[in-house]
Amino acid sequence: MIWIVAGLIVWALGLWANVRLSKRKTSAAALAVPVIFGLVLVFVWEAVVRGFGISPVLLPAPSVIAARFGQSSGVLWQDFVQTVLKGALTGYVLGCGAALLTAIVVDRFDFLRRGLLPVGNFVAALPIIGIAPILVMWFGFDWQSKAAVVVVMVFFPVLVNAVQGLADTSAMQRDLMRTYAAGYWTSLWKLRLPAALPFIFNGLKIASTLALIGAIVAEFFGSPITGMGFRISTSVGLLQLDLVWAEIVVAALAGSAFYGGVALIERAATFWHPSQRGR
Amino acid sequence: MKNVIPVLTVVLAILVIWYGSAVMLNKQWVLDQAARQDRVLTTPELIAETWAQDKPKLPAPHQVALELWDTVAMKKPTSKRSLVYHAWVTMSATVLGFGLGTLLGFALAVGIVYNRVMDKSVMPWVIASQTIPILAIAPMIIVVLNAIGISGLLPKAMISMYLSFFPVVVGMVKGLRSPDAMQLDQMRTWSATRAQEFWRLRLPASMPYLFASMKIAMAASLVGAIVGELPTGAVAGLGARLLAGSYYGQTIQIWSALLMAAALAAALVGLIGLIQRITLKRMGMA
Amino acid sequence: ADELTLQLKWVTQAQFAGYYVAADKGFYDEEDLDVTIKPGGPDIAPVQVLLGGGADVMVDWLPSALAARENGAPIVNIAQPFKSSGLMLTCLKEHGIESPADFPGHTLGTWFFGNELPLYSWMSKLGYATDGSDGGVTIQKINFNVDPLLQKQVECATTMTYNEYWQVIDAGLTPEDLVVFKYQDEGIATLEDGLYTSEENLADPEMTDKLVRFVRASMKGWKYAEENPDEAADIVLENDETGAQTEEHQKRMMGEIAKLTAGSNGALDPEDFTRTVEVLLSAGADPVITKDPGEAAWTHAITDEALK
Amino acid sequence: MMTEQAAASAASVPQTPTVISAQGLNLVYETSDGPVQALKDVDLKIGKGDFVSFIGPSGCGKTTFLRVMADLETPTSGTVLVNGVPPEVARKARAYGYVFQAAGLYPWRTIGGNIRLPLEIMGYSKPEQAERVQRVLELVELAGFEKKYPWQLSGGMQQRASIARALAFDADILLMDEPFGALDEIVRDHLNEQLLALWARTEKTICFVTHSIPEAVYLSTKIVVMSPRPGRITDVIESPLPKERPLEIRDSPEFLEIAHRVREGLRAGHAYD
Amino acid sequence: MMTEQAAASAASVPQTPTVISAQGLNLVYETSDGPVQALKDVDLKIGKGDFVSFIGPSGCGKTTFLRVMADLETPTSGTVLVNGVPPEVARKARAYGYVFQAAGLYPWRTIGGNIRLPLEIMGYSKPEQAERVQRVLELVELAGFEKKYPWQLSGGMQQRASIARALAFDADILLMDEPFGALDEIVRDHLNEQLLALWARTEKTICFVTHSIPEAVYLSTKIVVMSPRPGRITDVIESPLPKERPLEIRDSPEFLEIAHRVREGLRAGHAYD
Ligand SMILES: Nc1ncnc2c1ncn2[C@@H]1O[C@H](COP(=O)(O)OP(=O)(O)OP(=O)(O)O)[C@@H](O)[C@H]1O
Ligand SMILES: Nc1ncnc2c1ncn2[C@@H]1O[C@H](COP(=O)(O)OP(=O)(O)OP(=O)(O)O)[C@@H](O)[C@H]1O
Ligand SMILES: Cc1ncc(C[n+]2csc(CCO)c2C)c(N)n1
Ligand SMILES: [Mg+2]
Ligand SMILES: [Mg+2]
Repeated sequence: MIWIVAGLIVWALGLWANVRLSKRKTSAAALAVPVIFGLVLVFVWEAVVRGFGISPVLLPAPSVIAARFGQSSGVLWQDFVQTVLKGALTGYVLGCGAALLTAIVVDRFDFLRRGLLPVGNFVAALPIIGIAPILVMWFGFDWQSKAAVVVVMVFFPVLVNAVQGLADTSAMQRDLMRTYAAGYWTSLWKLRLPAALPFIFNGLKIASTLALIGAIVAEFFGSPITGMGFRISTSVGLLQLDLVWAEIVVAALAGSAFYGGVALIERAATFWHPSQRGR
Repeated sequence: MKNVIPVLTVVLAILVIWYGSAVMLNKQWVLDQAARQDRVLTTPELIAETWAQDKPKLPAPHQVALELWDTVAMKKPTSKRSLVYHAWVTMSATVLGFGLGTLLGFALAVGIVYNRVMDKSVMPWVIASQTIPILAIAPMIIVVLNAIGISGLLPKAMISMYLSFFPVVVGMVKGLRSPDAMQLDQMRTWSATRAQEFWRLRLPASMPYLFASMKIAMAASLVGAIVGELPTGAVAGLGARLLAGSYYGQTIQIWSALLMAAALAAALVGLIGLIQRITLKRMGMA
Repeated sequence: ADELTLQLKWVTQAQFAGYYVAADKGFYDEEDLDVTIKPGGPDIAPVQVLLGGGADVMVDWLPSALAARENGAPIVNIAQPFKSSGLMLTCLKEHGIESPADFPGHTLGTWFFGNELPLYSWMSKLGYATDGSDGGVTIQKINFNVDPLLQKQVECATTMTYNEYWQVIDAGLTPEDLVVFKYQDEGIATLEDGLYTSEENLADPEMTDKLVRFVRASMKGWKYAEENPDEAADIVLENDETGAQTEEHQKRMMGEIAKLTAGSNGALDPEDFTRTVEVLLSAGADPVITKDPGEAAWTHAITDEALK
Repeated sequence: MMTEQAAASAASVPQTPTVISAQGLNLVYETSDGPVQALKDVDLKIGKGDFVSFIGPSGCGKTTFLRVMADLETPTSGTVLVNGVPPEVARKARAYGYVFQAAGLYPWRTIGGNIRLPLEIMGYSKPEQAERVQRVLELVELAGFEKKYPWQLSGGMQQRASIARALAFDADILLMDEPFGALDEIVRDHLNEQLLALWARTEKTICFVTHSIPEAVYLSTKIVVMSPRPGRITDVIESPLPKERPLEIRDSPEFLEIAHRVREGLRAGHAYD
Repeated sequence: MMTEQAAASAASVPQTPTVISAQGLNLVYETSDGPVQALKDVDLKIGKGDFVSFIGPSGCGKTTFLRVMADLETPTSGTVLVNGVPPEVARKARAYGYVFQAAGLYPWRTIGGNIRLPLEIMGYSKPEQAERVQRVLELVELAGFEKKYPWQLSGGMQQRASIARALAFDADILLMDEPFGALDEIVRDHLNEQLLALWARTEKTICFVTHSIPEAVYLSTKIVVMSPRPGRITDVIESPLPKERPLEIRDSPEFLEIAHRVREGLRAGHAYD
């Protein structure tokens, strides 16, 4: 009971603090707001778990997860290297690269646009759950198959956005290029790619979270006996939910950092777009 | 219509590669089997056998096609052994989840664009939510929802929603912020309310972003529905077929379920594309 | 009728024939029970469902049940229809493995999720390292199918006598191509499919009464299934929602299952329990259970009542 | 000479109630390579029913000043009052009709739809909307183009549509940023006349940015001459011309004299010649 | 009267080699509510080194005509030849410098970067690029704004940047669509002079759309008057003014006479007054 009341109070306090803080425009406030929001969330979680006496095999309390985090940091780091650095990042780079190249090829050759795009959409729509076991079968248990799954997963969002972006130039901007008799590649490089960047980054951001999920989920379908997905899937069977959640926390941190990194690059690269110029 | 020839060309290319890969990947097993039975295979025999295995590493296209024909056309659509039935089960969860996800994503995007507190505090957590491997928490979600008496379509749809709201949030935030300064200034001079600014400027301006996002959301939603089918005991749906296929090493069954899922996704995404074209045309933007 | 929900550990198959038969033959009705059977799957931890309130009783294996207990899940074994273990390690003969002495330098595939524990304790008993170092074996996690064995990604793989083994055979290999090591024979057998419920349920007289009737009817179902394996397999097929199971496979499975349930009247044999705990406690470097759970983990209260 | 005149005209108290007053206005844009002072120490009073033209070299801050009046830009220092209240309040009371320098039509709305937009926002009834759209379309000679989309129109037609949009509703204060820049002389003369007629009829206060000296002189009761970097007001000329102004007035000596004074003021703002 | 004159001037054979010739040109835009005839039976010959102004009411097809010359629009019927070849070939040979009616700067490039764009495309060397950018920036009085982004500039400044962009490289044919619309009289006069000087120096052929009659007369060797719906050429006036044109020439009687003739031609194209 005390815990529930405490949870409610902290909730109200956090909300009030955030409303006040978000009116300020300092960068400290900008950082504090989500942090406070998160802390409140964590506290309320703790309060709910304790207050309602929820079984630790259903949902462990944050304090328990934190303790496990400290205990198993070696395992967590090893899993992080296996899954994020080897699997997700490699796949992300390859997948996004392939998607961008495909977008350009598709954009260049109308024949391929007509042929490849519908088929490409179809292929990319194959659900990972189905693809992962097959790719594991083909590429083996180690990170190569995870990277392959990530490639397949990020391909479609980046392709869709890139193709849409490459078409998103105004008539006048294109006419200008025509009067310069700019060749295809010049106008791609000088006009269409810059104009497509806001869309492409849209895809890259979505892909950054997909990459992580993809790498983890793929490990459910086969992995060496290390990796975040391996740990999550097997620890559930042993009801070590605290370890599962510790891995999830690592995933969330890594994913947010990844996304944030892409967003920072986006800011730098598309500073001119109205959506980035403040509102 | 003019797309037919290019599509056929590409499909043909894929088929050729597919048959080739089937030979490469299945060769080992055929050779092993031959060795166990002390047979010597000629090349044509070898190729023929790689295309006719029971549990191949990669089934040949015609094997999958046959299985599809068998389970789609030859069974009553209501039968448990009909892929149409399973596709229907998955589609209902997909569409429901997509609808819910789009609504949620839309609402969040509006909140983020219009409310400073939300802008600052929600977005990082929305992102974090997407880095949680859904397959890990899907069972927990299902268990919890089951415990409070929600079962059937909705738990699956919730997982679809969880995956599909994200692309919509990201795309819509960008789209709703895409009107240029002058257009926003005009609204200010007319002292338009926020609602008016939203409906008459931000929303129409965000349409291209919305549709691009919805296509991705639909694909994500299908993945969610399939993921959601696994921990519900995998009783019905394409996910259940995939799973069952994988327990028994039925690669042909896996592939036909996979192709069915892709066809479903392609149809749903295509539908959105159609709506997009109609909408943009009516808006004078196409 | 009183409602009761049973959570299975795996998908609908002859492994659970007793319960489906009891339902189909009206044994539950006779006890005035309305039983819902929920199939499981690789992503379902039945313990979670049980404690989450989604089921009243579940089928689980003792190793994972004990692991759950040690992690704070108050679950108790109330009946043990399976007497023997169906787990075994199946190797391809062509890799030159004929006895456990040949393991070093090879890759052994096993299911995890708790199923790896007996294998680890076997290896530690044999004195083999499991990290892939010289003179040791490499342990590889595999999924719940036999593809990795067929495709030579592993040289030995965990199989069940009643299921995966036959999939290997169906794939075109003959028993002569294979070497099998049954856990039962290697002294590392752990108790498999038992019935479990929560301590909370056991404290509730109304619930215990229901459980007694449930166990009684279920055992009746099991004995019927043992005697009529073909009919039992048909009943299972009828209850398979995925439409993926085949008659031949289920009939064969039922035959093998009958061998495992034989010799159990439903009551847990404390000796089997102790043996399982011993195996688990010796499971190498990183055991999931660190202490003997003792008698709190099982009870004869239900079976004593049911089998009267 | 100029400054004396400026001082003199600033001193003469306007007879009509003040609608817009700016005092000690400064506006600095912060850009990545340093601040840009767009307005410096600007003082101005505009009376009710005034027709004020702003003229000055490109980049001198005319648009910026209009934006400040309309509460689209917040001054770095100084005060602006519109109808005695801050611009924000006036804006919320829908006091402004603003014609932007670029047409800025919404590409997803037809010409009719674009003109109807502010009317919808301000809650005019459907029939009233339709009637007003028709009226202003005729005013700017775009009748018949109602159903076309912006990109189907020539540049001048788009500009006229944007004027129509600002005229369609009854704002007390019209802020027009080079509205007739893209129009030919004949249409321009025609619209000048129409605008004067509208102004005479409705007693609106109009702030009008133009680069055409004759246009400024022909239309205005008050001409504000600005100079660039930093943007200052260098001269405010009260026009002695009568309210009734046939086109021929442009050949009168008073007209030419004022035009001359404006030209001199403008020239002084330029570095060369 | 007009038509006779038009016929007369059309008959007079130009002494210089023809650079642009249009014959029986028609262009119809298909829109959702019916076709719009933007150009009808247009015949025109432009000689090398001509400075041709196009003047006509808004929507009469001036922009369309320029677009046809530049191969941005394909005529429905009729032929256009540029330097004796179809516009497409001429475009690929980079014969054109085009100043669009709206500035159309790329938002992701600075002003300097925007001007440098065509130079990069056409493969000028780095130092040459820098030098040319500097030169044209000074020409349009934007020196010092090189590092700013388009949205940080006033409307007139953007327009000037877009002019600079078209002048930065050596196109034989300059197509300018109301380049000076958003500029004040002083800058405009200045740029007029600069443009004339450039033209005299380089022998470029210039097609120039304007709404200012004095500007058209001051600049041109040939003035093309157009009338709307459907867009036709109603008059082609060969200017008798000398190539050397001080600003004072605008008060000469020849000048005023031509201006009068243009104004009459324009007026005839309008329905009212
Ligand atoms: N893309 C288009 N689709 C349909 N109609 C068009 C299109 N572009 C122009 N038009 C129509 O063609 C006619 C001529 O347009 P154009 O742009 O050539 O006029 P203009 O002489 O340049 O006018 P302005 O001086 O206003 O720029 C107009 O009636 C216009 O509505
Ligand atoms: N958003 C901005 N950021 C930075 N500087 C700006 C911005 N807007 C305008 N400026 C600068 O402020 C000055 C005044 O600009 P303003 O648009 O008011 O000029 P103007 O008098 O309207 O010119 P024009 O006649 O060319 O439209 C210019 O030097 C311009 O570069
Ligand atoms: C959650 C969970 N999933 C699978 C198994 C292993 N297992 C038990 S029965 C069975 C089916 C055999 O055909 C399998 C694979 C387990 N122990 N726990
Ligand atoms: Mg301006
Ligand atoms: Mg035009």
